[in-house]
Amino acid sequence: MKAQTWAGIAVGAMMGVALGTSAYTFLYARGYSYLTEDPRACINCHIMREQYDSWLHSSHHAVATCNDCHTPSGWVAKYWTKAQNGFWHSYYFTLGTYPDPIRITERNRRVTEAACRKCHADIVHGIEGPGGAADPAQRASCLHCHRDVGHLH
Amino acid sequence: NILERKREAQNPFFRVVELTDDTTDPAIWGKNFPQQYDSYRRTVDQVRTRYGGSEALPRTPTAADPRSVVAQSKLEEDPRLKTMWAGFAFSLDTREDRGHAYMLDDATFTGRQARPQPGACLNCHSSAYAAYKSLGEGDIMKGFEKFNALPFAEARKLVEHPVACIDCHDPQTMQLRITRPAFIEGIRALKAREGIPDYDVNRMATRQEMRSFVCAQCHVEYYFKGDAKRLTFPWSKGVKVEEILAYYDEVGFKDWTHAETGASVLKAQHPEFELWSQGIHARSGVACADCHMPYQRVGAFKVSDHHVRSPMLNVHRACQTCHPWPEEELKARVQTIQDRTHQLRDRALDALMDLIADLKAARSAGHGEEQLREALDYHRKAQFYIDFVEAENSSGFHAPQEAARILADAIDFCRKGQQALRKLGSGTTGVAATAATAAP
Amino acid sequence: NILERKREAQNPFFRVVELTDDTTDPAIWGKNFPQQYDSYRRTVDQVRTRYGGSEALPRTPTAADPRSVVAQSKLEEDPRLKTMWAGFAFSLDTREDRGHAYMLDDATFTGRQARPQPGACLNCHSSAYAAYKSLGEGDIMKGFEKFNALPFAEARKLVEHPVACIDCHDPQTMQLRITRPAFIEGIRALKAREGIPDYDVNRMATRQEMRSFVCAQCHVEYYFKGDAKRLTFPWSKGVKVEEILAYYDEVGFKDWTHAETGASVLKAQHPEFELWSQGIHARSGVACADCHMPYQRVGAFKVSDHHVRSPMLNVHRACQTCHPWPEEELKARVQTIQDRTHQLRDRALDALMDLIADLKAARSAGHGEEQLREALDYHRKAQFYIDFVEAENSSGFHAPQEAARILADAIDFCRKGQQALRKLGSGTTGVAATAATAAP
Ligand code: HEC
Ligand code: HEC
Ligand code: HEC
Ligand code: HEC
Ligand code: HEC
Ligand code: HEC
Ligand code: HEC
Ligand code: HEC
Ligand code: HEC
Ligand code: HEC
Ligand code: HEC
Ligand code: HEC
Ligand code: HEC
Ligand code: HEC
Ligand SMILES: [Ca+2]
Ligand SMILES: [Ca+2]
Repeated sequence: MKAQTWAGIAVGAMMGVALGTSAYTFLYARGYSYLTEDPRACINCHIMREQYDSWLHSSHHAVATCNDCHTPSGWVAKYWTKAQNGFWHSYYFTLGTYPDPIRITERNRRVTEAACRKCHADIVHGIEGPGGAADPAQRASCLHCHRDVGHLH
Repeated sequence: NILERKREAQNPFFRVVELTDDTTDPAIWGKNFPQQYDSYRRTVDQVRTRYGGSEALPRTPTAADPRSVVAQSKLEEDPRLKTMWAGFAFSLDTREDRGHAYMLDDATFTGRQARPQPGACLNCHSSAYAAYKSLGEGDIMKGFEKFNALPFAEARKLVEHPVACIDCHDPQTMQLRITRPAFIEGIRALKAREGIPDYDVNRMATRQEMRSFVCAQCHVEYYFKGDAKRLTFPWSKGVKVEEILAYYDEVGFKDWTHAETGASVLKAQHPEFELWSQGIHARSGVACADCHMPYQRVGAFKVSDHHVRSPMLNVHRACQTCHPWPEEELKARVQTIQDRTHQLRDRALDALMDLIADLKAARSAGHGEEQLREALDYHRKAQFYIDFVEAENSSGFHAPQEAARILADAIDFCRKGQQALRKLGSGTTGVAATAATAAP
Repeated sequence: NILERKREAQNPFFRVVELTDDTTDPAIWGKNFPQQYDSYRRTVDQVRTRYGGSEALPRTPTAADPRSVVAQSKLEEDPRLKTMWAGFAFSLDTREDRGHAYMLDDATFTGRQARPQPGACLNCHSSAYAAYKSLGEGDIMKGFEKFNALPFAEARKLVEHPVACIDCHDPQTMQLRITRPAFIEGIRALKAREGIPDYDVNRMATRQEMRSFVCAQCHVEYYFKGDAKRLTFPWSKGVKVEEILAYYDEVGFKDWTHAETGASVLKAQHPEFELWSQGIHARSGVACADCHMPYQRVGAFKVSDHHVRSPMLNVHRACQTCHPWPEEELKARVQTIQDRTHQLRDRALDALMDLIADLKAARSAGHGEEQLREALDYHRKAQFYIDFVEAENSSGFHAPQEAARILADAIDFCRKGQQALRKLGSGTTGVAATAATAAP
């Protein structure tokens, strides 16, 4: 949410600065490793350490990496999400003003919900309800009951 | 096996039969949804938990009451309840609640039927949807009004099953739906008070809300309004105990006149929805179905466990997805809460017995209605508050602090009632003689 | 910025100065740990929350009391407290608590000093560790005994700072440690009761336990035992209110004789640790420091916020790590709990005022000690229970249902006390005249 609000102001006025700092981050902080599937890419930022550590102990450790849950399927959507997130990640990280504790944003929450369904479509078919996964008011939220499967917070 | 799973997964619902809005028999729905039907039928099980579930007590069937098994009697467990309900049918027979499978028989054969009970009971004790439809010739509301006005025996002939699939589900989409006019009206009044006009529950509720609302059609405090015996939920001022009491005070309602004190008293009944509303789980969006009908894996997919029962018999599914604590720990947490509630309930009932004894003594000392008015009003208040927790079936779990608050208020009402009597001077020494023996 | 982060991550502690077990001045520790020191110094801030924090009230300094700012008076906010504490120093001056920076001055200059207070106060109102060491020539226990026996003014000369780094940390390892003999003894007695003999807290506590125990050295109910004024935590029967009362009953302790009724009464003081112990957070392993000193990201690593204060001033760090709800929602949850507690506390105080009035009336009617004994004992009980919640500083949040339970019990004790007086017959009509006006 916050990111979106910021987007209006920041993207216009601060694009130059932000892009500059982001580019710096990208190279120096090895932001490029962000583009891979390796979870260690995420913990190039120590800020992702907590999630990484508890992901190692999670039920999904052996079956899903960060990007399995945090990027949508499909090449374009995936890299667009990565680009967007990568931008905000670098931006906040470099300026050091990101929210603490970090909370998943609404958009990324939807991405993650979709990821659950991608892998578990079969088993949840029966509980999806008549509107299927289309109408949010009629959708079961996986995270309502399974917040902890990827990692504790 | 794997082959079968894959097939199931592709087509989780085998639409074996066509379901319509007239298909009342759950066995027919069960052909399409065998897993839900199988678990639905298991509500015949009787297992006791520390404060909930139920015990299967064998009895010898009689012509008047053919039941061969009943649940334990609350009156025998605690005779103070008889005094609290003196003069009302509940003092004849009140038992622990048990599974949905028994609802029709328990309402039909309860000892309370010694005093004539209205057909309106069956709104909540049967699959009444078809009856509304036929009585109202398709118009549910009209059918509801006619149904309420019937004597019990008449209404009984119109219903066949305990709550069934059709009462909670749309037969085409299987979506949850509200079929009970009393809830449609009650929730509309409640939402109006919260500033939402013309609330239409079937159109406006979210899916997660519906997972509680379908239960709140029955698990709520109610009364029968007027001579038409219209089943009504007293929610227009809110669902907290003081708001409900204020409603009853305003409309001048009483359930009966207390046989020992002459107070105009009320009976609270199963306010699960109301108490839950005040708790942290409701606030966190946790629905009745999340705990009482948790998902269960059957074969290749998840289904809702239609064996509606105490979550204490199913902790692992009901609680552990959200609370990663061992089962024993979760049970202990519930017990800590329930033990506290139970002890306070005990204390409050003792206080009420004292107030009732004092009122009786004041009456026999010749004090009249006018002089007793204040104390009688405290009796009405105290009793309703105590019953609000006593009749609620989670022993405080649905909202622990609120349950304790209500009992604390009730104890204070007893105190003030006793204090009001003191002004009347001597002769009002009902409990004074026994006070010395009361344990702290 | 990133460069700096990387550097920080490699070497989080710059050891600028050498710290020893004799380094008492926190400013010196602050050279090594500037972040902790900076936040530590911010405990001078005074910000009010709905029920906590504190308000900075300016006052004109006098020679006797040089403070130019104090916290708001509880006695002015609620004069019933004066009646509750009639005859005891607390009825002279009791204020809302404020930050650690003020502890030394507030104990030294409180209006309660009008009656001589013992040096033992300073166990909890100063950095006393060095004083123990020097008085006991290295032996903490011996130093503690000597310290307790001193008059306030004498002990005051031996201490210089409010609670400081050395009171909570080992200067070599920075590990948490317990420096207060009263807690070492108290927790040993408590553990013994739980079946763990010879408990040595500094050796046997886990790190997570220590994150509460360091606070429980002071935020606990206490009394000064015997003539030696040994600071003692009454925990050998447990830390629930009834267990602590049972302890005091057994050792025959009273804090003072109530000026209006003559009852042997007790003052409960800040039982935060005890109430927290009965709550769901303690059960879930959530420590005082988790909420009152949450981690705070400073550059590359996290440091504990040493600005110890109300979590309501820091919700996002204090609560949101565990509860993914918006800040406003979390505040509303706390307020719901606190409002309920506050209303019950009000109700209980009213009940106590009634009992006290009745007792006074019975005394003036000429009833003697023996006849009043039962009612006086209820007065002692009720007052201790009410104070247990009143003096606890979270307004019930640390254990919501337990706080409500305690107040409910207290109301019942008032009721029973009043009832016991009724047996004595006429003349005991203290509140009868006003009862009619009491709001429900
Ligand atoms: C350049 C440093 C950096 C890297 C690399 C990084 N993160 Fe982050 N991440 C951050 C920062 C800073 C935040 C907090 C800012 C915010 O909330 O947008 C954050 C927030 C998040 C959030 C929550 C906020 C949101 O937008 O929903 C998620 C989810 C997340 N990261 C996932 C990942 C994953 C998955 C990877 C690896 C593919 C990763 N991060 C790699 C720095 C990084
Ligand atoms: C199995 C799915 C899954 C995997 C794998 C996973 N996550 Fe997450 N992640 C989630 C969910 C679900 C949430 C939202 C949690 C919530 O709502 O509290 C989340 C939230 C986050 C957040 C935001 C913090 C928060 O609690 O909201 C960050 C940062 C994050 N993940 C990073 C990572 C990183 C880094 C990895 C890999 C080491 C990872 N995640 C792997 C499912 C996953
Ligand atoms: C990349 C595929 C993938 C994604 C994405 C994924 N899962 Fe899973 N999940 C699996 C697999 C495979 C298993 C089986 C693991 C096993 O049997 O040990 C599993 C197991 C589970 C289980 C059972 C084990 C447990 O933790 O209780 C749950 C529940 C679950 N997933 C929920 C989720 C939710 C919720 C999400 C989204 C936040 C999600 N999964 C995302 C592949 C995935
Ligand atoms: C209302 C709570 C709730 C919601 C919402 C929910 N689940 Fe579950 N889920 C459960 C419970 C309870 C179980 C355990 C069932 C069992 O043990 O039989 C479970 C089990 C699972 C399993 C493991 C099944 C197995 O035993 O292998 C998966 C996978 C899963 N859920 C995925 C999801 C996904 C994906 C969603 C969102 C579409 C979702 N869940 C929504 C409560 C929920
Ligand atoms: C967070 C979990 C949770 C939610 C949500 C919840 N309940 Fe309960 N409920 C419980 C527990 C635990 C008990 C106590 C069971 C016992 O004592 O064995 C209980 C008891 C009951 C009982 C008595 C059961 C018995 O065995 O006698 C009924 C009836 C009930 N709840 C109905 C409801 C209704 C209706 C709602 C929604 C308005 C609801 N519950 C919401 C957990 C929950
Ligand atoms: C608004 C819904 C509703 C109405 C109307 C209603 N009941 Fe019930 N009844 C319930 C619920 C829910 C339970 C289970 C919870 C409980 O026992 O507290 C129950 C339980 C019972 C029980 C079993 C427990 C006991 O008390 O022995 C009997 C018998 C019973 N009802 C009889 C009746 C009769 C007779 C009437 C008509 C006067 C009636 N009910 C009206 C909802 C209702
Ligand atoms: C049509 C009315 C009706 C509806 C709808 C209804 N109940 Fe009930 N429920 C009852 C009655 C009546 C009883 C008591 C039956 C008896 O004792 O004979 C009962 C009993 C129970 C019990 C006690 C079981 C036991 O073993 O002690 C639980 C738990 C329960 N209901 C939960 C729910 C939940 C959860 C829902 C919604 C998913 C729900 N009910 C919907 C009327 C209803
Ligand atoms: C007391 C109310 C109630 C009754 C009676 C009832 N159900 Fe349900 N049913 C529910 C609830 C609540 C859900 C969960 C719906 C959701 O999550 O949206 C549900 C879900 C379902 C679903 C969707 C898949 C799943 O398992 O979650 C099916 C299919 C279903 N029920 C079939 C039946 C059948 C068949 C019957 C009769 C034998 C029946 N139901 C009786 C309340 C009820
Ligand atoms: C769908 C999620 C969910 C389910 C299912 C659930 N809870 Fe909770 N529970 C919560 C949330 C959310 C809270 C509030 C605290 C928080 O925000 O973490 C909570 C709080 C509690 C608390 C502390 C509040 C109090 O009243 O003391 C207890 C105890 C508890 N739950 C027990 C249970 C038990 C027992 C069950 C099963 C019968 C259960 N819960 C089922 C989500 C859930
Ligand atoms: C789960 C979080 C949590 C834990 C754990 C916790 N507290 Fe608190 N505490 C609170 C909240 C919330 C308040 C209410 C603050 C307010 O009213 O502004 C509070 C209030 C207080 C206050 C009064 C603060 C003021 O502003 O006046 C003190 C003192 C206190 N707690 C000490 C402790 C001690 C000692 C412990 C451990 C034994 C502890 N707390 C454990 C959350 C917590
Ligand atoms: C066991 C530890 C302990 C002892 C011994 C102790 N205090 Fe305190 N004191 C505290 C704590 C903790 C607070 C903050 C919580 C509160 O005010 O309830 C406090 C608060 C105070 C306050 C500020 C609030 C108020 O009541 O006005 C004063 C003044 C005070 N104490 C004076 C004294 C005096 C005088 C003594 C000696 C008789 C003493 N204290 C003994 C721990 C202690
Ligand atoms: C040496 C004794 C001592 C120790 C150790 C101690 N406190 Fe205190 N605390 C006090 C005293 C005394 C006060 C009241 C000061 C005053 O009002 O002048 C106080 C006040 C507070 C307040 C009230 C602040 C406000 O703004 O109202 C909080 C919160 C608090 N302490 C929490 C803690 C926590 C958490 C710990 C452990 C990390 C702790 N304390 C350790 C003695 C202590
Ligand atoms: C009232 C007790 C108390 C006092 C006084 C105190 N601390 Fe701490 N300190 C703590 C607690 C609790 C922790 C958390 C320890 C843990 O997690 O193991 C901590 C942690 C630390 C740490 C470890 C890193 C971190 O931030 O978690 C350092 C360094 C530290 N304190 C320095 C200081 C300094 C310097 C002072 C004096 C200016 C001081 N402390 C005063 C209680 C205290
Ligand atoms: C370290 C984790 C942690 C922190 C920090 C924390 N909580 Fe909790 N909280 C819990 C757990 C665990 C429960 C118990 C329910 C459960 O098991 O999910 C709980 C329960 C609750 C409940 C429901 C219980 C009740 O008493 O009604 C509330 C409200 C709550 N927390 C509020 C807060 C607030 C406000 C704060 C900050 C001042 C806070 N919590 C800090 C972990 C935490
Ligand atoms: Ca039952
Ligand atoms: Ca304060």
